[in-house]
Amino acid sequence: MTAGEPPLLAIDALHKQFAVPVLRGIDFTLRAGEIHALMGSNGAGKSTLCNLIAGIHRPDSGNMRLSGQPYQPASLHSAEASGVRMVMQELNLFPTLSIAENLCFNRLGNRAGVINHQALRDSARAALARLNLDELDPDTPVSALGVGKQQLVEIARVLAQPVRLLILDEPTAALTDPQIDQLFGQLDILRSAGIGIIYISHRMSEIQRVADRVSILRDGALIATENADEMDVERMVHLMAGPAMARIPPKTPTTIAATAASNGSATKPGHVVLKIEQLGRQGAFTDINLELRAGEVLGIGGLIGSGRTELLRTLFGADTADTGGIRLAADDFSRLQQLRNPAEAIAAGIGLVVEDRKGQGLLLDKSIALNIGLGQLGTLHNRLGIVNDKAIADNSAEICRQLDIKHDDLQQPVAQLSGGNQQKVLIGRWLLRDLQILLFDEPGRGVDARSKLLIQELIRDLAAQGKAVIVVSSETEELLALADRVVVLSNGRLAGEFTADTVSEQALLEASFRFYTTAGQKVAPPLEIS
Amino acid sequence: TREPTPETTADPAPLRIALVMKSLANEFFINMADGARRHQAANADQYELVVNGIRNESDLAQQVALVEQMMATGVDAIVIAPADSKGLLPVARRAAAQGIVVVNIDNRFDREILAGMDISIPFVGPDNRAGARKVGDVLAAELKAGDQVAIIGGNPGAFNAQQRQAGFEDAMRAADIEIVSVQAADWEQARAANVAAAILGENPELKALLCANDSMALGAVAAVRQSGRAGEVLIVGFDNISAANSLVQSGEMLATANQYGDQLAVFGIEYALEILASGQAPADRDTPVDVVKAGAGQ
Amino acid sequence: MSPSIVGRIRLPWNSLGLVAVLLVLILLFSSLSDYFFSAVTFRTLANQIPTLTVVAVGMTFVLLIAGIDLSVGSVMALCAAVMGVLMADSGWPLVPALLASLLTGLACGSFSGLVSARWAIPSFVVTLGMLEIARGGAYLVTGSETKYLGPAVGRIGEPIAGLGLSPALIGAIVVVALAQFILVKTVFGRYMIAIGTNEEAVRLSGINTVRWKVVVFAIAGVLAALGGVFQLGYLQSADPNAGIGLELSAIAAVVIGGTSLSGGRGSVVNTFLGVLIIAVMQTGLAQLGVSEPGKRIITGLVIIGAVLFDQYREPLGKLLTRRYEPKRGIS
Amino acid sequence: MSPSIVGRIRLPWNSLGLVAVLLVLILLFSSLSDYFFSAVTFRTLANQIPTLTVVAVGMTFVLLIAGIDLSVGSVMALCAAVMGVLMADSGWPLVPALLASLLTGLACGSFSGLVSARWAIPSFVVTLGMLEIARGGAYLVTGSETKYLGPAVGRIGEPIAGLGLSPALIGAIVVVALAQFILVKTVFGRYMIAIGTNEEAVRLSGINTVRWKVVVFAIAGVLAALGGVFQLGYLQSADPNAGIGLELSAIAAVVIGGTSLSGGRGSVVNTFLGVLIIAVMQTGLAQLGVSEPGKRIITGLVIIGAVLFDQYREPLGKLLTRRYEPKRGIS
Ligand SMILES: Nc1ncnc2c1ncn2[C@@H]1O[C@H](COP(=O)(O)OP(=O)(O)OP(=O)(O)O)[C@@H](O)[C@H]1O
Ligand SMILES: Nc1ncnc2c1ncn2[C@@H]1O[C@H](COP(=O)(O)OP(=O)(O)OP(=O)(O)O)[C@@H](O)[C@H]1O
Ligand SMILES: [Mg+2]
Ligand SMILES: [Mg+2]
Repeated sequence: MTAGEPPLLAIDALHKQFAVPVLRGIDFTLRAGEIHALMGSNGAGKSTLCNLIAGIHRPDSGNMRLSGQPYQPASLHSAEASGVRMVMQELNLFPTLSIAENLCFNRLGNRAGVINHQALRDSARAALARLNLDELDPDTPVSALGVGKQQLVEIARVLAQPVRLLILDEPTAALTDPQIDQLFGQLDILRSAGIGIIYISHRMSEIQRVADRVSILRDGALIATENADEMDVERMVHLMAGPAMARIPPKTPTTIAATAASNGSATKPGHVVLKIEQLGRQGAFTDINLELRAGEVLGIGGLIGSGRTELLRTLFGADTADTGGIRLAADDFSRLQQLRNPAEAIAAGIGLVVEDRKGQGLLLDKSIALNIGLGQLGTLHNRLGIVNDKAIADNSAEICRQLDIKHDDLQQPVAQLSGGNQQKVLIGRWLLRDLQILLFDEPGRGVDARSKLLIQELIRDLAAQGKAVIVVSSETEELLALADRVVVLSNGRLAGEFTADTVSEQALLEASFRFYTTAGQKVAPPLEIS
Repeated sequence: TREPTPETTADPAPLRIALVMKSLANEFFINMADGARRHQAANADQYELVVNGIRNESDLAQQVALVEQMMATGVDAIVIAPADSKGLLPVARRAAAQGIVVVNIDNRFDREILAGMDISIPFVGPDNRAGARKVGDVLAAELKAGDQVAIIGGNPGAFNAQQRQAGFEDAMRAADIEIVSVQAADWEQARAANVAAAILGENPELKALLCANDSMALGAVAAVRQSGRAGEVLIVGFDNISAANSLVQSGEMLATANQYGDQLAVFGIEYALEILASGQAPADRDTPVDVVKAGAGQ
Repeated sequence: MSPSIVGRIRLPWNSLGLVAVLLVLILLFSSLSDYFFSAVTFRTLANQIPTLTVVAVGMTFVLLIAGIDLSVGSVMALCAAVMGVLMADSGWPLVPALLASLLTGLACGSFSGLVSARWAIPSFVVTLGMLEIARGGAYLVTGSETKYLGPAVGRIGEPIAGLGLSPALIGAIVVVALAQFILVKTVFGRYMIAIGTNEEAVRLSGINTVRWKVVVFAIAGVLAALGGVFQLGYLQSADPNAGIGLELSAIAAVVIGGTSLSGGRGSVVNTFLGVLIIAVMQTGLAQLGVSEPGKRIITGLVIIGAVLFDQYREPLGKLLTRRYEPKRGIS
Repeated sequence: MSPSIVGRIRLPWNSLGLVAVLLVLILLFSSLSDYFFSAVTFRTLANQIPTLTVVAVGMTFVLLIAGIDLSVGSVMALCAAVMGVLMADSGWPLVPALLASLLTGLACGSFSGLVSARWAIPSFVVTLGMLEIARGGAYLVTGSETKYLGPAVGRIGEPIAGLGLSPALIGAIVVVALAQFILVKTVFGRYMIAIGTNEEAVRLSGINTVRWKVVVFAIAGVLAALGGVFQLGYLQSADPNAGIGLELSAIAAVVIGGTSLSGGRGSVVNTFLGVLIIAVMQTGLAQLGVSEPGKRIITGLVIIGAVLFDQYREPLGKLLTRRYEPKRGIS
């Protein structure tokens, strides 16, 4: 180490094996007061490494030192006791408990074990305020929040307590820019307070914004640690992908036009396939009017909780609309209807890739094959109803190849896959079905840069084949890269539509805030995005 | 509405009598209830009748609750077939203390405890033990000393189960016939069939099965038939439900006991009316228990 | 149904549906029977509910942590039997016998809890085993016959002069109040809910879930014992066959009260309302002298109807549950 | 547990523990009783298991989708009663009466399934209601009398000459084989497993979960009816009080067979092994003439022991469960 005093965290020769080796001889140091980005493709071992540091798993060999002292956390709890805290990749809140109770879960009551709800509420408000979430009522049960807000609560929970070493595992996966800025604001404060931060993200732009140093993991090996400013996107992608070069050259398209061109599908607006009229749902969105055309990708932007997920769910018949409805090309738009359930939606040629993969998408303890084949079972069987396992296995294998899903065996439970690979499994399920209209809710969630490009390409291809696609994304980059047309939801209402020439991050952002008026919901003006 | 009967000029309303039974879910008690209803219909001018039973013959608490509910509805008399000879006494006493006439039918309140209380509750009903003894004797007549038999009992702890078992044992002992096994089958047909089958398997020499009620006897019949020992192994039951009766007639069962359930409640009600009229508690009365054999009366 | 059941704020609102059902039943029976709506009837009810109430409270806690306890009926019988035998045969005085009985309940509950929590065996199985074991125990200690105790224990069940309420009833109400307080106001209560929704997360945050689960089953055991004591006072005798099927009535009461069988959502107060609904229904049907088949069918319909009604009183609630709690343990 | 349930590969391995338990019991009883290990005993068993087997198979399906059916006992009684009354009183011939009985079961099951699936009411509650309703129905149709049918139905239960097996037993075995086939090989089987694992995810992939859930309960109803028919053949009479507590024996068998109460994991073959374990134990204890308390206690211990043993035969399995199913429906 350069300085005399030891680094905050020093790891050497760390090994971890599950079914297969996952971490091979990791050497890693984290300095006090630095933000150290951890990058790597899906399944590289980032979460596992952090789980070891945070005491969730125990390493097979190798050792860790925390500011010089030997450090072998026996459990998450004991890690927290020594000031090491982590925001996990997956949500870990208690849905039926209130926000306040979740925030203060491990310091709920006094010595007698009695809870002072008022005190609880106050400290909760304080914690929420740091992330500018004042509009959240601490008494709301967490289950009433959208995924994004739950993610923020999760972060607030960790930030609310004293910490020396903070680990954030893809904290921004479900966040939109304003919250991200807010978060980074907090991180800066912590950094200057001498806290060491390990930051996992697949978003290059963020890395360049916040990270002091970057470490790259590939297949469980730490292959490089460099200063962030010495490392540009191409290099990062290259290092992550490794010698076995990415099938598609790494690229970060920045404008709709660029994508359209790069995918050869010059956006020729096809015929209208779906008309949304005055669609509204209590407490989520109101008076949505849209037309969707074959061969186009319609992006939906907006802040967390702006109603995007609910809009998609309603289109898909998963939730019921209170007003308005949709018209389909099938009956020449003659009938204004509301789909009553997903089965109807699929019959009408509409599919939805859900946002909450863990809760509403995957069968976690079931095989990859079953998860990918689930939607197809209805068709892949003989007259006796006997499943054609061969076909299902083949399809799954093909999907795993297309989306390069890192796995050992198709019979492996999906729960054993890394977060990003789980997301790909979910997407794969829908690629197998030939539906005219596909709705994606945060498709790139937790997916690494290269896979993200893969997915974006796949979506473009779908459009090119004449399908109509709607993509909800909190990642402006992704919207710009994917969409022919972007609409923005603000507080549940349409707040503008943009096309190639009118769109800009700034414009999208302004639109996102349009219908938030009350002081509580107004978010501080965003910083410039490098 | 009805003309008040002279002895109740005090209150103009007609007499109300509650019949509280162990169960309304099996034939024996259904007959009892029907008998009572017929009697009431015939004497509609004298009294009104409320019939209740509990869902599960062994649920004392619920029967106590029933009695209290009847007290709540201000009945003049309660005719009760207690699910337990002890557990129902306290509430019966409370009822009596309230001036409600209580008559005990079917299975007898525990004598000592009753004696210890400051009340008298007349009993009308069969002596289960004596009845079982009679059935046992009929069986014994078909067997010779030293033969092996087994007893299939009701719910352990249920009073009449114990009484009937005791009666069977008396009879067998008297004829020094060996009881090789005593097992409970909770009054249930299927369970009795399984237990009987096992006993048969274990005792190739078995000559007879004594069952504490007819449902279990039916089960035993099935088990014996399945074991291919029909005829070799005699079966007796208790209660004379119609299904058992037909088996007795067809010879698949040797005998069962008829307690004249349909009369039982009626006797009780008549007792109650009598007491209401005279204020005198008549002496206890054992109702007949007759053995039903092939050819013999239903 | 909606998650908010846990926050005390909306409790009253959540109870509304049940109160409505209860009132409807009362009005119905009052109109059908001249005797139903009377002080006597309600005293009768007051005598009946204590046992079911305390047992159902214990069951509420168990269901909250996504467990189940099928053994309450047998455990109740065993504990009453122990107390009965100690007083009748061994001549112990009331209080020590009572304590011994509660300890028996504690032992049974702790055993079930320990086996199921420590070795991750579904509590359904463990308590099913305990159901048999405790029943056998009850037969053993009583020698399979009812123990008569007489007035010695009578005062537990008899109304206190002046107050008009029996110690049993007072005890039951205290238990309800206390349990609701624990559930809403204490850390233990929040832990139960957390364990019921995401046990793993609780474990990760350094809380000894095994211990808390054992505690919950232990409480259920003690409350079953208490129920036995109350029934002992009521019957003045201990019946080894008591409490057969009690587990179903208790669960029915809890579920009618809107507690989720998959854990994490519930309210003791609503459980109490569930108990009242069941008791009122039974009393009413008995007073009308409805035939046995009639009783069964009506009971069944009311159970389903009550829950259905409660569910749809607040359709939004349903959507919430639909949307955010897809995986119901027992759906 | 592991994906293995989906792929049939590991099934035999999964059954090993149960086979072991079964053998131990058989050896034990054989050593304790000279008569246990005999043709007679096994004929006895062969007569007893058909009913429990088919009912338990239905229960397996219901538990697989994370539901529960408490009404099987009453439904069985009702269906047997219907058949009995039609034959004894209305003089119907066997086959039509049998069909009528199966239809009754179908109706009961479909009703439970529809109410619980369509209105998202816990099946525990709905079937608890059905338990009461069907029992009431059984009393109604029989007038609470045991209907004696005699040889008319006998052949259902009597061994076919030469074959030595009764139609009932053959029927039961066919049901087991068929059900296992459906579970492992067919789309319906996959849907059950998927629904039991994460119903919302299945719904959101466009599968009509309501329909499939209704089908499952309907099947359980029909199988309960079939169980009633078998029992009718065995006892040659229809008892309206039959099948009380059958739901617990059935669930015990299923759970001993390793099916998860929180859905998504299970095997029909193992359920059958569970049935055998229970039947052997009951017969053995009865043959030894063990006292009632003894029977209860031993039964309880065996239930717990069997599951405990099965759990730890494969500790890895457990770790996986621990790790990936922190949220057990009923833990
Ligand atoms: N419990 C487990 N059992 C078996 N394999 C596991 C387990 N947990 C993780 N793995 C494997 O370890 C590898 C690394 O997983 P990890 O979650 O650390 O990846 P990651 O870098 O976080 O990826 P992502 O960016 O998608 O989150 C993956 O191949 C995954 O399949
Ligand atoms: N079932 C529900 N009950 C109450 N509020 C809800 C419900 N579902 C969503 N909301 C709220 O409605 C708004 C829309 O939620 P939704 O999840 O659709 O927003 P979003 O734009 O998709 O953002 P994200 O999904 O990233 O949280 C949010 O404020 C969310 O908290
Ligand atoms: Mg990860
Ligand atoms: Mg969303």
